[in-house]
Amino acid sequence: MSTLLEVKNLKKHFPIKGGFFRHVVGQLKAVDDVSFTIPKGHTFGLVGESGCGKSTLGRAILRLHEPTGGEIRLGGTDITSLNRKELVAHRKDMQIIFQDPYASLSPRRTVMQTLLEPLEIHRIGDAASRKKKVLELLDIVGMRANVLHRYPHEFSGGQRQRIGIARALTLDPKFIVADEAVSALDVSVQSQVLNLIARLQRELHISFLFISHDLAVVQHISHQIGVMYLGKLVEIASSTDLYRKPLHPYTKALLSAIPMPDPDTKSDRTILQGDVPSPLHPPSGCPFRTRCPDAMPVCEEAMPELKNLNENGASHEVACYLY
Amino acid sequence: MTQPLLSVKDLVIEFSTQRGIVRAIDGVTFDIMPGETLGLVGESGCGKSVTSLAILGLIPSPPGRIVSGSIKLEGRELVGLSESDYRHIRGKEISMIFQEPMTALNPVFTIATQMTDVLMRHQGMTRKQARNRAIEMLALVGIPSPQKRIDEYPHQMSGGMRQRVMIGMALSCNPKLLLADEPTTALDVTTQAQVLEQMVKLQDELGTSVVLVTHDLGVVAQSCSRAVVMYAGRIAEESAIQPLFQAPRHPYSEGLLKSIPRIREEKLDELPTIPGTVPDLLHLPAGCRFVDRCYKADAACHQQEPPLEWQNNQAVACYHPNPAAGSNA
Amino acid sequence: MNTLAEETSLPKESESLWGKAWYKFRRDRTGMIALGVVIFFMFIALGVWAGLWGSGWSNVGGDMWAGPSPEHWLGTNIIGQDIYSRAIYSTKTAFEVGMVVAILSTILGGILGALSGYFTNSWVDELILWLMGVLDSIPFYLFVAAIAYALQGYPYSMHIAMIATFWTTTARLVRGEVIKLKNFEFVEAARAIGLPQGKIIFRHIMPNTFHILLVQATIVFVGAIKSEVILSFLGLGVVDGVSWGLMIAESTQEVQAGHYSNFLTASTFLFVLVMAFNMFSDSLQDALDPKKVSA
Amino acid sequence: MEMLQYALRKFITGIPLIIGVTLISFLLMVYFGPDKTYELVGKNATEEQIQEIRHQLGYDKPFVARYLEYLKELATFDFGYSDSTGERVNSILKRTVPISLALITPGFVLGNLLGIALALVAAYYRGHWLDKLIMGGSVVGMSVSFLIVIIAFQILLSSNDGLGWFPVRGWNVYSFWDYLRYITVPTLATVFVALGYNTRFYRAVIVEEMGRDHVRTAKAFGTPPGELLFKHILKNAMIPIITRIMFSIPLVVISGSLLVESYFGIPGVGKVTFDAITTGDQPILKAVVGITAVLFVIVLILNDIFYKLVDPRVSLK
Repeated sequence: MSTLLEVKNLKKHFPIKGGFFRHVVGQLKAVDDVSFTIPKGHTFGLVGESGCGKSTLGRAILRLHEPTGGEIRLGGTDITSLNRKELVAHRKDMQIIFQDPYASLSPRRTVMQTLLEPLEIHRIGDAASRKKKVLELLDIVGMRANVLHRYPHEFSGGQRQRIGIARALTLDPKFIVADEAVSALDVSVQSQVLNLIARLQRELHISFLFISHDLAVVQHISHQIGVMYLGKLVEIASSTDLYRKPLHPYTKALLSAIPMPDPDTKSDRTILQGDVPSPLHPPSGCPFRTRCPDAMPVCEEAMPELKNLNENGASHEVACYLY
Repeated sequence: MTQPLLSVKDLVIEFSTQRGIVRAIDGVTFDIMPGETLGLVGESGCGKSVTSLAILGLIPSPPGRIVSGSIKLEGRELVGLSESDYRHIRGKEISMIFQEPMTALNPVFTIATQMTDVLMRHQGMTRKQARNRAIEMLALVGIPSPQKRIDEYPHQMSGGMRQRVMIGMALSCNPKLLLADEPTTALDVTTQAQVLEQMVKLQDELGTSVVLVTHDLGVVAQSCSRAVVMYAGRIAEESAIQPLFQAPRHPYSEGLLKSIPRIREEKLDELPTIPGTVPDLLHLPAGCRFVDRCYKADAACHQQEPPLEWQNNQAVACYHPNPAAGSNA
Repeated sequence: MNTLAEETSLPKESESLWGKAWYKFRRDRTGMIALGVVIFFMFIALGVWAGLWGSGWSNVGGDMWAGPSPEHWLGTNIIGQDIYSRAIYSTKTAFEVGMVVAILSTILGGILGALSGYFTNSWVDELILWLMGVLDSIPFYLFVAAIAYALQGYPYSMHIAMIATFWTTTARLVRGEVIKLKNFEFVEAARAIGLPQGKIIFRHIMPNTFHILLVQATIVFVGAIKSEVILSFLGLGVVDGVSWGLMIAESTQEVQAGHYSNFLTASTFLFVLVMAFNMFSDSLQDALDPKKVSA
Repeated sequence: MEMLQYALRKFITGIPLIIGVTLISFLLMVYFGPDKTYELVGKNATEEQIQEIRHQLGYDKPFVARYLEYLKELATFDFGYSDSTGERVNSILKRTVPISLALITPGFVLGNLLGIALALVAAYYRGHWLDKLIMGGSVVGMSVSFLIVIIAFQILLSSNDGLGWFPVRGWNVYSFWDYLRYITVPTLATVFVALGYNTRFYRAVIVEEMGRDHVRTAKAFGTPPGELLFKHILKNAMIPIITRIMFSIPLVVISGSLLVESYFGIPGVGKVTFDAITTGDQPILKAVVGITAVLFVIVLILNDIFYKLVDPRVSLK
């Protein structure tokens, strides 16, 4: 199984301005030293609560936000070192699907215009072959050709999300970031779109970075899952391992906080106390220690390293002093 | 049999829009018993929020209008009540908490001002008494050092804290009924768990009835004793929680339950789905409004809307319902 | 590979947001009547421009201060010119001023506003914001006078002054909208497919500000006509030809002598056009409001 | 202390604005403006005489030096002497500004207060005939030219053909009664014109505030309509309302008074400015432009401080 995406020590810091002359007084570490890999044709799920930096991470990998440091390799190419022109050429390989089906399509452009644009920019094919491609894509995402000359406002949320997916597929990417791609949809539509994404991944062998706050959705669709807290990855495991034996106290808390759609499993939940600390003033050491039921004095001192606890078989990495 | 606290009967609500008159609620009937938590579940546009706003007389009018039906609180008719009479019910007998904790509180007044105003108005307290009671309520909903935090402005608190303040404020006058409109939807999972737990605990202590409006079946399963499933402005199914989750009788409830992704050990390749999308209320199909998406639909379903029929405390509006839990049919 | 073709119930005709807005506008009776009045005035202006009528505005034909008569429908002014012809001719002047100022200041405001909104927190934004602040802080009449000095009697100094000051409001509105729009995901999507910045701004962002530009252009049009009147009265406005403002300026002496025709005629023309334009602008705004259109 | 530091920082950031305003005005009015040499020299002046005058006027100095001199004048608040009357500019301002303030203030205050009151009524009865009446009236108010209103009010209220109750023009104020007689017609005209725009703007602001979530919350807790409008809605609406009022002050003082004063022949700063425009009296124009720019920066600072007072979310840091 070959690696498609390799992220090494990725950092994205935003400067904070303040003081008399509005100079830079600090850094908001939205993504801080994150490393993981995604094999070809796999889905890597990224889960975490709002403000944990998961969306910033997704955008930094695509260089929609310029990373502050670290390395991103996609199929052997170092994305971080590309200049503007090279980057444009490489955009073919990596695409993104967004959360808000109402904001992700240009309101005054038809479906046709939206889907043709990537092909025109990258000068792929001629008019006839482009049109053919667009029709093919519509078929793949489950829409009919009669939608070509329609405007986004004429569709429902689920339909818009399908168009958004079709746009991401126009350039035959190897890698797609799905940022909360089903969060804004109703349950019945959400399952349709999840199935579509799963099928694309299986049949077109596209690798996905699937970002969501909903652990159940992530667990359903991903091969591997990374759990993020305040800009740091605290656990990476296969989706079955994460369910069977979650290791990090935060992962455990997340799992037990999900309200199960089953009245008989009224779990005796471990409910976390307090709120996520502000990313402007993160705690020293392990960022989770302020809410952690197992916090020890050593947790204040330094962020624990991610270490692999599964010697044989799929790796299971966790960043916690308990292990 | 005990009298229901609130009973909604044949409620019809319409909104006039650019494109025509939309019937957002079309003949909704249900009761709320004292002390129970009723879940009002459904996808967007099913009319669950409109129903809860209607109970408090807060349907914006125009464009909204209660066309017919009745809402009775302990036998007293609320539909057609004058604004000034309604004011004595709002916040005192029936309270409401909203989805967005970030915007539901007034940004320019302190928590103290907002809470004491309600208490002074409804309980005739002095400002000092009201302040003490407000601090008590904040402590009750789990806000640390309430004496200090009561003088803060909403923007100084986190989303979870603000939602606790809302709950405290809503329960401060000992209302008989609490309407909670997606109270945890805007919160993170861990915060959601905290707030839900707090709400359930308080409700047990105070004996308040709760209507929990939500799209999240997990939340319903964990906190309600009974649920009403709504679809496109009508009730599809009404049932106690256990049978609803074990053996949903309406194909819509069934589909909804199956299509939620769950934490599982074994991965599914495909989630079961309900095909299609929620219909536009202006262009409903003839007959049953779920007919286009239903795997059981036949000619009868296209003819006429199925009525809500009761069988052993479980009601379903379907010509071909699934067998009830425990029955052998 | 797909099996799940979605049944989509779409209306027969595809409809753009413009189509929807026009549909909505057509049903607004006040707006349609106002538009009718505006078109009528425009027709008068075009007629003057084509030489069909109003050409006798400068002829000194009759007695001074003559009352209404078959030759002079609305009487004559102090030097015996036909008030009716002068008012008709002034319609052209008003449209000239209004159109020139509205179109140019809208283009300027649209482009500069879009640039400053897209490049927030950069020197481009700082510079444009500074320029807007400066232009808004110079008293309007003084600015007009200053331009008139600098251009030494150039007949269009009033137009230039108005364009130079009126674009700022449009630019501020567009800037705000662009700041909102550029955080929309469709802009990120455009970046993700590798679209260059220029195309993102002009193809994806700008078209979504056209409703603001259109409404703003009507507001500027009205503002320009009204300013022209006051500037002409103060002697800073129209130099060649005649305008409602010049007619009112003339009439200030006449009204003291009890001759109201010049004043009333110019005032009525001005009021009816401005009122119709204001109402048209309101209805346009309602029809174009994206919040209401998508509802 | 925090406030003072804030104001100081704001003032420093306002300096580019002052420089911009003065630079552009200076460039247009003085540098490219009319050459005064030939008005001042006598007939058949010799070349030396002309040079002498040009030297006195500073025309022989480079642009930067002349502009810096202007900035120095602004900083020391000493603008020299009027070209046309020879009076000190400062004493002209000292004489005329109070007249303008006395003339313009009542109309300004009344126009805004009435505007807010009408806007509240219209917003409260939104969609009702009363709302439609008020909004219809405001469109009419917006559509009548200020000039026409002034002339019409003068004909109706002051002239002999009309009621003849008030003086037609001038400013012979020796008592409070005189004051009232002289300001009534200008004030009515100002209010009439400002009301249309103000009512419309304020109504839009209030209607927007009425749609906020927290207003619905207040309603859901039984807040009576009066308290809702005057406490919950108005306090939030004050932020855009104050901004509008503050920023119209510098414009009203100069531009607003200019037309009224020149039409009614009232010797305020507007009239002085107008006369300076027609005669090309540069020292006066330079003073007026410079002071307006400084006024704008002060308004900018005051506005932010007001924000802080009304909205607890705004921090001065």
